[in-house]
Amino acid sequence: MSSELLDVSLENFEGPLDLLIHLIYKNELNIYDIPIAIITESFIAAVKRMEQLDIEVASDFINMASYLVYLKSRMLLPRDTFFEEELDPEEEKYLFTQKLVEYSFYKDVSAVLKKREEESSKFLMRADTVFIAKEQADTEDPFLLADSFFDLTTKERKTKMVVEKNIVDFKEVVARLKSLVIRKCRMFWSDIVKSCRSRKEVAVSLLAVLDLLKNKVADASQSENFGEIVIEKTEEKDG
Amino acid sequence: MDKTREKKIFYASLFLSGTPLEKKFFRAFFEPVNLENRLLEYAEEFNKLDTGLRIRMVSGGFQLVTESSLVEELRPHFGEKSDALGRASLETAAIIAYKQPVTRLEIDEIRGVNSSGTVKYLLDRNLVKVAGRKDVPGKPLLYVTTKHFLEYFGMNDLSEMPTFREWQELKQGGG
Amino acid sequence: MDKTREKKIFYASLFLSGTPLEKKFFRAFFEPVNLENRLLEYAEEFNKLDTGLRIRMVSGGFQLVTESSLVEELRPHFGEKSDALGRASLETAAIIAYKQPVTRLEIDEIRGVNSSGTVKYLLDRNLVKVAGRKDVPGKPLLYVTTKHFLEYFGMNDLSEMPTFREWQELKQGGG
Repeated sequence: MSSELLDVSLENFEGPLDLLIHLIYKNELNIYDIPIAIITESFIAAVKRMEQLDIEVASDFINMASYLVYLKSRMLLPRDTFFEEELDPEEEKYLFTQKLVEYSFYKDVSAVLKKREEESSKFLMRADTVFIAKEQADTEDPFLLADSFFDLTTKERKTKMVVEKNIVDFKEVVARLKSLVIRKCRMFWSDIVKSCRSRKEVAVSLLAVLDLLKNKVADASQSENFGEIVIEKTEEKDG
Repeated sequence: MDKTREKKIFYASLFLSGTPLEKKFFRAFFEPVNLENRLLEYAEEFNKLDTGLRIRMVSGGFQLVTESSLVEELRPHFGEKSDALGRASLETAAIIAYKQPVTRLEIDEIRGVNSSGTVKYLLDRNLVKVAGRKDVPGKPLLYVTTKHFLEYFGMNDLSEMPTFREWQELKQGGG
Repeated sequence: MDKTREKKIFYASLFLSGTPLEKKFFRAFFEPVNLENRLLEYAEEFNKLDTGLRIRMVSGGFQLVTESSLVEELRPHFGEKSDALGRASLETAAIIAYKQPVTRLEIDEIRGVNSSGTVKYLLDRNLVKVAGRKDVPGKPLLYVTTKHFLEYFGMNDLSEMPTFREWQELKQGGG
Protein backbone atom coordinates (compact mmCIF):
# COMPACT_ATOMS: atom_id res chain seq x y z
CA MET A 1 0.00 0.00 0.00
CA SER A 2 2.86 2.35 0.64
CA SER A 3 3.68 2.36 -3.07
CA GLU A 4 0.20 3.70 -3.75
CA LEU A 5 1.07 6.61 -1.55
CA LEU A 6 3.88 7.85 -3.72
CA ASP A 7 1.49 10.29 -5.34
CA VAL A 8 0.63 11.66 -1.95
CA SER A 9 1.86 15.15 -1.63
CA LEU A 10 0.17 17.83 0.31
CA GLU A 11 -0.45 19.91 -2.78
CA ASN A 12 -2.64 17.19 -4.22
CA PHE A 13 -5.09 17.50 -1.38
CA GLU A 14 -7.25 20.37 -0.35
CA GLY A 15 -7.07 19.23 3.26
CA PRO A 16 -7.32 16.24 5.59
CA LEU A 17 -10.90 15.48 4.52
CA ASP A 18 -9.80 15.34 0.92
CA LEU A 19 -7.01 12.93 1.81
CA LEU A 20 -9.47 10.78 3.77
CA ILE A 21 -11.85 10.54 0.81
CA HIS A 22 -8.91 9.63 -1.39
CA LEU A 23 -7.93 6.84 1.01
CA ILE A 24 -11.49 5.57 1.29
CA TYR A 25 -11.75 5.18 -2.47
CA LYS A 26 -8.26 3.83 -2.84
CA ASN A 27 -8.95 1.12 -0.25
CA GLU A 28 -12.43 0.54 -1.63
CA LEU A 29 -14.07 1.26 1.69
CA ASN A 30 -17.72 2.10 2.17
CA ILE A 31 -17.94 5.74 3.06
CA TYR A 32 -21.17 5.10 5.00
CA ASP A 33 -19.52 2.51 7.22
CA ILE A 34 -15.85 3.30 7.50
CA PRO A 35 -13.67 0.86 9.43
CA ILE A 36 -12.08 3.46 11.67
CA ALA A 37 -9.05 1.36 12.53
CA ILE A 38 -8.07 0.83 8.89
CA ILE A 39 -8.64 4.40 7.83
CA THR A 40 -6.67 5.68 10.81
CA GLU A 41 -3.72 3.51 9.88
CA SER A 42 -3.79 4.60 6.25
CA PHE A 43 -4.12 8.23 7.19
CA ILE A 44 -1.19 8.16 9.58
CA ALA A 45 0.88 6.29 7.02
CA ALA A 46 0.12 8.94 4.44
CA VAL A 47 1.06 11.75 6.78
CA LYS A 48 4.29 9.96 7.68
CA ARG A 49 5.02 9.54 3.99
CA MET A 50 4.63 13.26 3.53
CA GLU A 51 7.05 13.90 6.34
CA GLN A 52 9.51 11.49 4.76
CA LEU A 53 9.22 13.40 1.52
CA ASP A 54 10.10 16.46 3.54
CA ILE A 55 6.78 18.09 2.90
CA GLU A 56 5.67 20.41 5.62
CA VAL A 57 2.52 18.85 7.01
CA ALA A 58 -0.10 21.37 7.92
CA SER A 59 -1.54 21.30 11.39
CA ASP A 60 -4.94 20.40 9.91
CA PHE A 61 -3.52 16.99 8.99
CA ILE A 62 -1.92 16.44 12.37
CA ASN A 63 -5.17 17.38 14.09
CA MET A 64 -7.09 14.95 11.94
CA ALA A 65 -4.58 12.18 12.70
CA SER A 66 -4.95 12.68 16.42
CA TYR A 67 -8.71 12.85 16.12
CA LEU A 68 -8.73 9.52 14.25
CA VAL A 69 -6.56 7.93 16.92
CA TYR A 70 -8.95 9.20 19.55
CA LEU A 71 -11.95 7.92 17.60
CA LYS A 72 -10.31 4.54 17.11
CA SER A 73 -9.63 4.16 20.82
CA ARG A 74 -13.19 5.17 21.60
CA MET A 75 -14.47 2.45 19.33
CA LEU A 76 -12.24 -0.15 20.99
CA LEU A 77 -12.77 0.72 24.61
CA PRO A 78 -15.68 -0.70 26.53
CA ARG A 79 -18.66 1.57 26.79
CA ASP A 80 -18.64 2.27 30.50
CA THR A 81 -15.17 3.77 30.49
CA PHE A 82 -16.49 7.06 29.06
CA PHE A 83 -17.21 10.21 30.83
CA GLU A 84 -20.82 11.19 30.97
CA GLU A 85 -20.52 14.30 28.83
CA GLU A 86 -18.91 12.44 25.95
CA LEU A 87 -20.91 11.24 23.02
CA ASP A 88 -21.72 7.65 22.42
CA PRO A 89 -18.93 6.28 20.14
CA GLU A 90 -21.43 5.16 17.50
CA GLU A 91 -22.89 8.63 17.46
CA GLU A 92 -19.41 10.11 17.25
CA LYS A 93 -18.67 7.90 14.26
CA TYR A 94 -21.99 8.81 12.70
CA LEU A 95 -21.16 12.54 12.90
CA PHE A 96 -17.73 11.89 11.46
CA THR A 97 -19.29 9.93 8.61
CA GLN A 98 -21.77 12.73 7.96
CA LYS A 99 -18.91 15.18 7.73
CA LEU A 100 -17.06 13.00 5.26
CA VAL A 101 -20.14 12.35 3.15
CA GLU A 102 -20.93 16.04 3.05
CA TYR A 103 -17.40 16.90 2.03
CA SER A 104 -17.45 14.16 -0.56
CA PHE A 105 -20.62 15.70 -2.01
CA TYR A 106 -18.98 19.12 -2.36
CA LYS A 107 -15.92 17.54 -3.85
CA ASP A 108 -18.06 15.95 -6.56
CA VAL A 109 -20.03 19.14 -7.10
CA SER A 110 -16.70 20.92 -7.62
CA ALA A 111 -16.04 18.52 -10.47
CA VAL A 112 -19.47 19.32 -11.92
CA LEU A 113 -18.72 23.03 -11.66
CA LYS A 114 -15.34 22.48 -13.26
CA LYS A 115 -17.03 20.90 -16.27
CA ARG A 116 -19.59 23.67 -16.48
CA GLU A 117 -16.85 26.26 -16.25
CA GLU A 118 -15.08 24.60 -19.16
CA GLU A 119 -18.24 24.46 -21.28
CA SER A 120 -19.33 27.96 -20.47
CA SER A 121 -15.94 29.47 -21.13
CA LYS A 122 -16.28 28.44 -24.76
CA PHE A 123 -19.10 30.90 -25.22
CA LEU A 124 -17.39 34.21 -25.70
CA MET A 125 -19.23 37.39 -24.96
CA ARG A 126 -18.56 41.06 -24.83
CA ALA A 127 -18.42 42.32 -21.26
CA ASP A 128 -18.85 46.00 -22.14
CA THR A 129 -22.16 47.42 -23.14
CA VAL A 130 -22.07 49.22 -26.48
CA PHE A 131 -23.64 52.61 -26.11
CA ILE A 132 -25.44 54.09 -29.04
CA ALA A 133 -23.24 56.85 -30.32
CA LYS A 134 -24.65 60.25 -30.91
CA GLU A 135 -24.31 60.27 -34.64
CA GLN A 136 -26.94 57.61 -35.01
CA ALA A 137 -29.44 60.16 -33.79
CA ASP A 138 -28.02 62.70 -36.24
CA THR A 139 -27.05 65.01 -33.43
CA GLU A 140 -23.43 65.25 -34.51
CA ASP A 141 -22.63 65.44 -38.15
CA PRO A 142 -19.66 66.87 -39.98
CA PHE A 143 -21.54 70.05 -40.78
CA LEU A 144 -21.52 70.85 -37.11
CA LEU A 145 -17.75 70.89 -37.39
CA ALA A 146 -17.87 73.02 -40.50
CA ASP A 147 -20.20 75.43 -38.74
CA SER A 148 -17.91 75.80 -35.76
CA PHE A 149 -14.79 76.10 -37.78
CA PHE A 150 -15.90 78.44 -40.51
CA ASP A 151 -17.89 80.58 -38.09
CA LEU A 152 -14.68 81.07 -36.14
CA THR A 153 -12.40 81.62 -39.06
CA THR A 154 -14.71 83.91 -40.98
CA LYS A 155 -15.46 85.96 -37.87
CA GLU A 156 -11.74 86.32 -37.45
CA ARG A 157 -11.36 87.58 -40.97
CA LYS A 158 -14.16 90.13 -40.59
CA THR A 159 -12.69 91.81 -37.56
CA LYS A 160 -9.38 92.02 -39.31
CA MET A 161 -10.80 93.47 -42.50
CA VAL A 162 -13.12 95.89 -40.69
CA VAL A 163 -15.69 96.45 -43.33
CA GLU A 164 -18.21 97.93 -41.01
CA LYS A 165 -21.29 97.60 -43.10
CA ASN A 166 -20.73 93.92 -43.59
CA ILE A 167 -20.35 93.10 -39.96
CA VAL A 168 -23.71 93.99 -38.54
CA ASP A 169 -26.73 95.07 -40.45
CA PHE A 170 -28.39 97.86 -38.46
CA LYS A 171 -31.85 97.23 -39.87
CA GLU A 172 -31.57 93.57 -39.13
CA VAL A 173 -30.63 94.22 -35.51
CA VAL A 174 -33.52 96.65 -35.06
CA ALA A 175 -35.92 94.11 -36.51
CA ARG A 176 -34.56 91.33 -34.34
CA LEU A 177 -34.69 93.33 -31.11
CA LYS A 178 -38.14 94.67 -31.97
CA SER A 179 -39.57 91.21 -32.44
CA LEU A 180 -37.83 90.07 -29.28
CA VAL A 181 -39.22 92.86 -27.14
CA ILE A 182 -42.71 92.34 -28.54
CA ARG A 183 -42.55 88.62 -27.86
CA LYS A 184 -40.91 88.76 -24.45
CA CYS A 185 -42.39 92.11 -23.30
CA ARG A 186 -39.28 92.78 -21.25
CA MET A 187 -35.57 92.11 -21.53
CA PHE A 188 -32.29 93.15 -19.99
CA TRP A 189 -29.61 95.12 -21.72
CA SER A 190 -27.00 92.77 -20.31
CA ASP A 191 -28.68 89.85 -22.08
CA ILE A 192 -28.56 91.71 -25.36
CA VAL A 193 -24.87 92.38 -24.83
CA LYS A 194 -24.26 88.69 -24.11
CA SER A 195 -25.88 87.70 -27.37
CA CYS A 196 -23.54 89.99 -29.35
CA ARG A 197 -20.56 88.44 -31.05
CA SER A 198 -18.50 91.61 -31.30
CA ARG A 199 -18.14 95.08 -29.83
CA LYS A 200 -19.43 96.45 -33.11
CA GLU A 201 -22.58 94.46 -32.67
CA VAL A 202 -22.96 95.84 -29.14
CA ALA A 203 -22.68 99.35 -30.51
CA VAL A 204 -25.19 98.65 -33.23
CA SER A 205 -27.53 97.03 -30.71
CA LEU A 206 -27.38 100.14 -28.55
CA LEU A 207 -28.31 102.26 -31.55
CA ALA A 208 -31.10 99.82 -32.32
CA VAL A 209 -32.48 100.07 -28.79
CA LEU A 210 -32.38 103.86 -29.02
CA ASP A 211 -34.25 103.57 -32.29
CA LEU A 212 -36.91 101.42 -30.60
CA LEU A 213 -37.27 104.04 -27.86
CA LYS A 214 -37.52 106.82 -30.38
CA ASN A 215 -40.25 105.00 -32.24
CA LYS A 216 -42.04 104.25 -28.97
CA VAL A 217 -41.85 100.51 -29.51
CA ALA A 218 -40.14 100.14 -26.16
CA ASP A 219 -39.35 101.99 -22.94
CA ALA A 220 -36.10 101.72 -21.09
CA SER A 221 -35.48 102.24 -17.40
CA GLN A 222 -32.56 102.00 -15.03
CA SER A 223 -33.25 101.88 -11.29
CA GLU A 224 -29.77 103.01 -10.23
CA ASN A 225 -26.52 104.27 -11.73
CA PHE A 226 -24.68 101.47 -13.55
CA GLY A 227 -27.63 99.20 -12.68
CA GLU A 228 -29.40 96.87 -15.02
CA ILE A 229 -31.22 98.57 -17.88
CA VAL A 230 -34.64 97.08 -18.48
CA ILE A 231 -36.16 97.39 -21.92
CA GLU A 232 -39.90 96.90 -21.91
CA LYS A 233 -42.52 96.81 -24.58
CA THR A 234 -44.48 100.06 -24.61
CA GLU A 235 -47.92 99.54 -23.20
CA GLU A 236 -50.56 100.15 -25.80
CA LYS A 237 -52.58 102.88 -24.08
CA ASP A 238 -54.22 104.49 -26.99
CA GLY A 239 -53.46 102.28 -29.94
CA MET B 1 -45.54 47.27 -31.67
CA ASP B 2 -45.58 44.55 -34.31
CA LYS B 3 -43.68 41.33 -33.76
CA THR B 4 -41.01 41.96 -36.37
CA ARG B 5 -40.06 45.21 -34.73
CA GLU B 6 -40.19 43.69 -31.26
CA LYS B 7 -37.92 40.87 -32.39
CA LYS B 8 -35.41 43.27 -33.87
CA ILE B 9 -35.31 45.32 -30.69
CA PHE B 10 -34.81 42.10 -28.72
CA TYR B 11 -31.80 41.14 -30.84
CA ALA B 12 -30.42 44.67 -30.91
CA SER B 13 -30.68 44.97 -27.12
CA LEU B 14 -28.86 41.69 -26.61
CA PHE B 15 -26.16 42.85 -28.98
CA LEU B 16 -25.67 46.15 -27.18
CA SER B 17 -25.82 44.82 -23.63
CA GLY B 18 -22.67 43.60 -21.96
CA THR B 19 -24.65 41.51 -19.47
CA PRO B 20 -27.54 39.05 -19.81
CA LEU B 21 -30.88 40.82 -20.04
CA GLU B 22 -33.77 39.54 -17.98
CA LYS B 23 -37.33 39.22 -19.11
CA LYS B 24 -38.27 42.16 -16.90
CA PHE B 25 -35.95 44.40 -18.92
CA PHE B 26 -38.15 43.78 -21.96
CA ARG B 27 -41.39 43.95 -20.02
CA ALA B 28 -40.83 47.68 -19.72
CA PHE B 29 -41.27 48.30 -23.41
CA PHE B 30 -42.86 45.17 -24.88
CA GLU B 31 -46.42 43.91 -24.43
CA PRO B 32 -46.07 41.83 -21.23
CA VAL B 33 -48.74 39.22 -21.99
CA ASN B 34 -47.08 35.99 -23.06
CA LEU B 35 -43.78 37.80 -23.36
CA GLU B 36 -41.54 34.96 -22.24
CA ASN B 37 -42.87 32.64 -24.92
CA ARG B 38 -42.30 35.22 -27.60
CA LEU B 39 -38.75 35.88 -26.42
CA LEU B 40 -37.97 32.16 -26.40
CA GLU B 41 -39.40 31.93 -29.90
CA TYR B 42 -37.25 34.84 -31.09
CA ALA B 43 -34.17 33.30 -29.52
CA GLU B 44 -34.81 29.99 -31.21
CA GLU B 45 -35.38 31.71 -34.52
CA PHE B 46 -32.14 33.61 -34.17
CA ASN B 47 -30.16 30.49 -33.35
CA LYS B 48 -31.55 28.81 -36.45
CA LEU B 49 -29.93 31.53 -38.58
CA ASP B 50 -26.65 29.88 -37.66
CA THR B 51 -24.57 33.04 -37.86
CA GLY B 52 -21.89 32.04 -35.39
CA LEU B 53 -23.80 34.00 -32.77
CA ARG B 54 -26.21 32.36 -30.35
CA ILE B 55 -28.72 33.55 -27.82
CA ARG B 56 -28.39 31.53 -24.64
CA MET B 57 -30.46 31.49 -21.47
CA VAL B 58 -28.25 32.23 -18.52
CA SER B 59 -28.63 33.59 -14.97
CA GLY B 60 -32.33 34.11 -15.56
CA GLY B 61 -31.83 36.17 -18.69
CA PHE B 62 -30.93 36.12 -22.34
CA GLN B 63 -27.39 36.64 -23.55
CA LEU B 64 -25.83 36.89 -26.98
CA VAL B 65 -22.65 34.79 -27.19
CA THR B 66 -20.48 33.30 -29.88
CA GLU B 67 -20.84 29.66 -30.84
CA SER B 68 -18.61 27.42 -28.73
CA SER B 69 -17.23 25.73 -31.86
CA LEU B 70 -15.52 29.00 -32.84
CA VAL B 71 -13.69 29.45 -29.56
CA GLU B 72 -10.31 28.33 -30.82
CA GLU B 73 -10.14 30.94 -33.56
CA LEU B 74 -11.70 33.70 -31.51
CA ARG B 75 -9.99 33.26 -28.19
CA PRO B 76 -6.55 34.52 -29.25
CA HIS B 77 -8.14 37.80 -30.32
CA PHE B 78 -10.97 38.31 -27.88
CA GLY B 79 -10.49 35.90 -25.01
CA GLU B 80 -9.48 37.91 -22.04
CA LYS B 81 -9.35 34.39 -20.73
CA SER B 82 -9.62 34.52 -16.99
CA ASP B 83 -7.85 31.74 -15.14
CA ALA B 84 -9.89 28.65 -14.53
CA LEU B 85 -10.75 28.21 -10.87
CA GLY B 86 -8.58 25.92 -8.78
CA ARG B 87 -10.03 23.07 -6.74
CA ALA B 88 -10.05 25.03 -3.49
CA SER B 89 -12.00 27.84 -5.16
CA LEU B 90 -14.44 25.44 -6.78
CA GLU B 91 -15.08 23.67 -3.48
CA THR B 92 -15.60 26.92 -1.65
CA ALA B 93 -17.88 28.22 -4.41
CA ALA B 94 -19.91 25.00 -4.28
CA ILE B 95 -20.34 25.23 -0.51
CA ILE B 96 -21.43 28.87 -0.72
CA ALA B 97 -23.88 27.99 -3.51
CA TYR B 98 -25.63 25.31 -1.42
CA LYS B 99 -25.34 26.80 2.03
CA GLN B 100 -25.91 30.48 1.33
CA PRO B 101 -26.00 32.69 3.24
CA VAL B 102 -23.01 31.16 4.98
CA THR B 103 -20.16 32.38 7.16
CA ARG B 104 -16.49 31.69 6.55
CA LEU B 105 -16.30 29.59 9.69
CA GLU B 106 -19.07 27.34 8.44
CA ILE B 107 -17.21 26.91 5.15
CA ASP B 108 -14.00 26.12 7.04
CA GLU B 109 -15.79 23.44 9.03
CA ILE B 110 -17.10 21.68 5.96
CA ARG B 111 -13.79 21.87 4.13
CA GLY B 112 -11.67 21.09 7.18
CA VAL B 113 -9.26 23.88 6.26
CA ASN B 114 -9.10 27.64 6.47
CA SER B 115 -10.86 29.23 3.46
CA SER B 116 -10.15 32.91 3.97
CA GLY B 117 -7.83 33.10 0.94
CA THR B 118 -10.22 31.36 -1.41
CA VAL B 119 -13.23 33.36 -0.21
CA LYS B 120 -11.30 36.54 -0.88
CA TYR B 121 -10.35 35.25 -4.32
CA LEU B 122 -14.00 34.45 -5.12
CA LEU B 123 -14.99 37.93 -3.96
CA ASP B 124 -12.36 39.39 -6.28
CA ARG B 125 -13.69 37.34 -9.16
CA ASN B 126 -17.20 38.58 -8.39
CA LEU B 127 -18.47 35.03 -8.01
CA VAL B 128 -19.61 35.58 -4.43
CA LYS B 129 -20.51 38.64 -2.42
CA VAL B 130 -21.16 39.68 1.15
CA ALA B 131 -24.81 39.80 2.14
CA GLY B 132 -24.92 41.17 5.66
CA ARG B 133 -23.81 39.65 8.93
CA LYS B 134 -25.01 36.66 10.92
CA ASP B 135 -26.72 37.50 14.18
CA VAL B 136 -24.37 35.51 16.39
CA PRO B 137 -21.50 36.66 18.63
CA GLY B 138 -18.81 38.30 16.55
CA LYS B 139 -21.33 39.16 13.82
CA PRO B 140 -19.48 37.27 11.08
CA LEU B 141 -20.03 38.21 7.43
CA LEU B 142 -22.43 36.13 5.38
CA TYR B 143 -21.56 35.12 1.83
CA VAL B 144 -23.88 34.41 -1.10
CA THR B 145 -23.29 33.70 -4.78
CA THR B 146 -23.69 36.46 -7.38
CA LYS B 147 -25.53 36.66 -10.69
CA HIS B 148 -22.13 36.44 -12.32
CA PHE B 149 -21.68 33.05 -10.64
CA LEU B 150 -24.59 31.74 -12.72
CA GLU B 151 -23.27 33.35 -15.87
CA TYR B 152 -19.76 32.05 -15.24
CA PHE B 153 -20.94 28.48 -14.88
CA GLY B 154 -23.52 28.85 -17.66
CA MET B 155 -26.51 28.22 -15.42
CA ASN B 156 -29.92 29.72 -15.56
CA ASP B 157 -30.44 29.31 -11.82
CA LEU B 158 -29.00 27.37 -8.90
CA SER B 159 -31.61 24.63 -9.21
CA GLU B 160 -29.53 23.31 -12.11
CA MET B 161 -26.94 22.11 -9.61
CA PRO B 162 -27.29 18.46 -8.52
CA THR B 163 -29.20 17.97 -5.28
CA PHE B 164 -27.69 16.08 -2.39
CA ARG B 165 -30.37 13.38 -2.72
CA GLU B 166 -29.66 12.90 -6.44
CA TRP B 167 -26.00 12.63 -5.68
CA GLN B 168 -26.57 10.09 -2.87
CA GLU B 169 -28.75 7.92 -5.05
CA LEU B 170 -26.16 8.01 -7.78
CA LYS B 171 -23.38 7.14 -5.32
CA GLN B 172 -25.20 4.29 -3.70
CA GLY B 173 -26.56 3.03 -7.00
CA GLY B 174 -23.12 3.22 -8.55
CA GLY B 175 -21.28 1.75 -5.57
CA MET C 1 -11.04 27.29 -43.73
CA ASP C 2 -14.36 26.89 -45.49
CA LYS C 3 -16.46 29.93 -46.24
CA THR C 4 -19.23 29.12 -43.79
CA ARG C 5 -16.79 28.98 -40.93
CA GLU C 6 -14.98 32.10 -42.11
CA LYS C 7 -18.28 33.95 -42.30
CA LYS C 8 -19.26 32.90 -38.80
CA ILE C 9 -15.93 34.03 -37.43
CA PHE C 10 -16.36 37.34 -39.22
CA TYR C 11 -19.75 37.93 -37.59
CA ALA C 12 -18.59 36.65 -34.20
CA SER C 13 -15.53 38.92 -34.28
CA LEU C 14 -17.60 41.98 -35.08
CA PHE C 15 -19.95 41.13 -32.22
CA LEU C 16 -17.15 40.60 -29.71
CA SER C 17 -15.29 43.70 -30.76
CA GLY C 18 -18.22 46.10 -30.59
CA THR C 19 -15.99 48.63 -32.32
CA PRO C 20 -14.95 48.68 -35.99
CA LEU C 21 -12.50 46.00 -37.13
CA GLU C 22 -10.21 46.76 -40.01
CA LYS C 23 -9.78 44.46 -42.96
CA LYS C 24 -6.20 43.81 -41.87
CA PHE C 25 -7.50 42.28 -38.66
CA PHE C 26 -9.10 39.51 -40.71
CA ARG C 27 -6.16 39.20 -43.04
CA ALA C 28 -4.22 37.73 -40.12
CA PHE C 29 -6.32 34.58 -39.97
CA PHE C 30 -8.34 34.44 -43.20
CA GLU C 31 -7.03 33.68 -46.68
CA PRO C 32 -5.98 37.16 -47.84
CA VAL C 33 -6.63 36.69 -51.55
CA ASN C 34 -9.84 38.45 -52.51
CA LEU C 35 -10.62 38.91 -48.84
CA GLU C 36 -12.32 42.28 -49.09
CA ASN C 37 -14.83 40.99 -51.61
CA ARG C 38 -15.68 38.07 -49.40
CA LEU C 39 -16.12 40.28 -46.36
CA LEU C 40 -18.39 42.62 -48.29
CA GLU C 41 -20.39 39.64 -49.45
CA TYR C 42 -20.72 38.34 -45.87
CA ALA C 43 -21.77 41.77 -44.66
CA GLU C 44 -24.42 42.03 -47.34
CA GLU C 45 -25.68 38.56 -46.55
CA PHE C 46 -25.89 39.41 -42.86
CA ASN C 47 -27.79 42.60 -43.53
CA LYS C 48 -30.30 40.67 -45.62
CA LEU C 49 -31.20 38.61 -42.54
CA ASP C 50 -32.82 41.80 -41.27
CA THR C 51 -32.26 41.06 -37.60
CA GLY C 52 -32.15 44.63 -36.35
CA LEU C 53 -28.36 44.39 -36.50
CA ARG C 54 -26.37 45.67 -39.45
CA ILE C 55 -22.79 45.47 -40.56
CA ARG C 56 -21.65 48.83 -41.84
CA MET C 57 -18.46 50.06 -43.43
CA VAL C 58 -16.78 52.68 -41.34
CA SER C 59 -13.35 54.29 -41.22
CA GLY C 60 -11.73 51.60 -43.30
CA GLY C 61 -13.33 48.68 -41.51
CA PHE C 62 -16.50 46.87 -40.59
CA GLN C 63 -18.68 47.44 -37.57
CA LEU C 64 -21.72 45.65 -36.23
CA VAL C 65 -24.30 48.22 -35.21
CA THR C 66 -28.01 48.35 -34.50
CA GLU C 67 -30.38 49.46 -37.19
CA SER C 68 -30.83 53.20 -36.98
CA SER C 69 -34.63 52.84 -37.15
CA LEU C 70 -34.54 51.22 -33.69
CA VAL C 71 -32.61 54.00 -32.03
CA GLU C 72 -35.66 55.62 -30.51
CA GLU C 73 -36.58 52.53 -28.51
CA LEU C 74 -32.99 51.61 -27.66
CA ARG C 75 -31.69 55.01 -26.67
CA PRO C 76 -33.40 55.18 -23.28
CA HIS C 77 -31.57 51.99 -22.30
CA PHE C 78 -28.34 52.18 -24.24
CA GLY C 79 -27.91 55.85 -25.08
CA GLU C 80 -24.43 57.22 -24.65
CA LYS C 81 -24.14 58.60 -21.15
CA SER C 82 -21.68 61.32 -22.00
CA ASP C 83 -23.16 64.57 -23.20
CA ALA C 84 -22.96 65.80 -26.73
CA LEU C 85 -19.91 67.95 -27.19
CA GLY C 86 -20.31 71.43 -25.80
CA ARG C 87 -19.62 74.50 -27.90
CA ALA C 88 -16.05 74.90 -26.72
CA SER C 89 -15.22 71.25 -27.38
CA LEU C 90 -16.90 71.30 -30.75
CA GLU C 91 -14.97 74.43 -31.77
CA THR C 92 -11.71 72.90 -30.67
CA ALA C 93 -12.46 69.61 -32.37
CA ALA C 94 -13.39 71.44 -35.56
CA ILE C 95 -10.13 73.42 -35.56
CA ILE C 96 -8.09 70.26 -35.01
CA ALA C 97 -10.03 68.48 -37.75
CA TYR C 98 -9.48 71.20 -40.34
CA LYS C 99 -5.99 72.34 -39.34
CA GLN C 100 -4.36 69.07 -38.29
CA PRO C 101 -1.66 68.61 -37.25
CA VAL C 102 -2.02 71.66 -35.06
CA THR C 103 -0.55 72.93 -31.80
CA ARG C 104 -2.54 74.15 -28.83
CA LEU C 105 -1.27 77.66 -29.33
CA GLU C 106 -2.59 77.68 -32.88
CA ILE C 107 -5.97 76.52 -31.59
CA ASP C 108 -5.91 79.22 -28.93
CA GLU C 109 -5.20 81.85 -31.56
CA ILE C 110 -8.15 80.88 -33.69
CA ARG C 111 -10.55 80.58 -30.76
CA GLY C 112 -9.18 83.65 -28.98
CA VAL C 113 -9.22 81.79 -25.68
CA ASN C 114 -7.10 79.22 -23.90
CA SER C 115 -8.10 75.73 -25.03
CA SER C 116 -6.02 73.53 -22.78
CA GLY C 117 -9.07 72.26 -20.89
CA THR C 118 -11.05 71.39 -23.97
CA VAL C 119 -8.07 69.73 -25.67
CA LYS C 120 -7.64 67.57 -22.59
CA TYR C 121 -11.33 66.71 -22.65
CA LEU C 122 -11.12 65.71 -26.32
CA LEU C 123 -8.06 63.57 -25.56
CA ASP C 124 -10.01 61.87 -22.77
CA ARG C 125 -12.91 61.18 -25.09
CA ASN C 126 -10.48 59.76 -27.62
CA LEU C 127 -11.60 62.21 -30.30
CA VAL C 128 -8.11 63.66 -30.77
CA LYS C 129 -4.62 62.40 -30.08
CA VAL C 130 -1.05 63.62 -29.96
CA ALA C 131 0.96 62.99 -33.11
CA GLY C 132 4.47 64.17 -32.42
CA ARG C 133 5.88 67.64 -31.83
CA LYS C 134 6.20 70.66 -34.05
CA ASP C 135 9.75 71.57 -35.02
CA VAL C 136 9.68 75.10 -33.60
CA PRO C 137 11.12 76.52 -30.38
CA GLY C 138 9.49 74.84 -27.39
CA LYS C 139 8.63 71.77 -29.49
CA PRO C 140 4.91 72.02 -28.82
CA LEU C 141 2.72 68.91 -29.17
CA LEU C 142 0.79 68.44 -32.36
CA TYR C 143 -2.81 67.27 -32.27
CA VAL C 144 -4.71 65.26 -34.86
CA THR C 145 -8.13 63.61 -34.90
CA THR C 146 -8.59 59.90 -34.18
CA LYS C 147 -10.44 57.05 -35.85
CA HIS C 148 -13.07 57.40 -33.18
CA PHE C 149 -13.50 61.01 -34.27
CA LEU C 150 -14.51 59.79 -37.73
CA GLU C 151 -16.88 57.28 -36.21
CA TYR C 152 -18.36 59.86 -33.88
CA PHE C 153 -19.16 62.21 -36.71
CA GLY C 154 -20.25 59.42 -39.03
CA MET C 155 -17.48 59.82 -41.57
CA ASN C 156 -15.38 57.29 -43.44
CA ASP C 157 -12.42 59.59 -43.77
CA LEU C 158 -11.47 63.22 -43.35
CA SER C 159 -12.11 64.01 -47.01
CA GLU C 160 -15.80 63.90 -46.09
CA MET C 161 -15.45 67.07 -44.03
CA PRO C 162 -17.47 69.84 -45.65
CA THR C 163 -15.37 72.37 -47.56
CA PHE C 164 -15.74 76.08 -47.04
CA ARG C 165 -17.67 76.30 -50.30
CA GLU C 166 -20.05 73.50 -49.32
CA TRP C 167 -20.62 75.11 -45.97
CA GLN C 168 -21.38 78.47 -47.57
CA GLU C 169 -23.81 76.91 -50.00
CA LEU C 170 -25.60 75.15 -47.18
CA LYS C 171 -25.77 78.35 -45.14
CA GLN C 172 -27.25 80.30 -48.01
CA GLY C 173 -29.62 77.52 -48.92
CA GLY C 174 -30.85 77.23 -45.36
CA GLY C 175 -31.10 80.94 -44.59
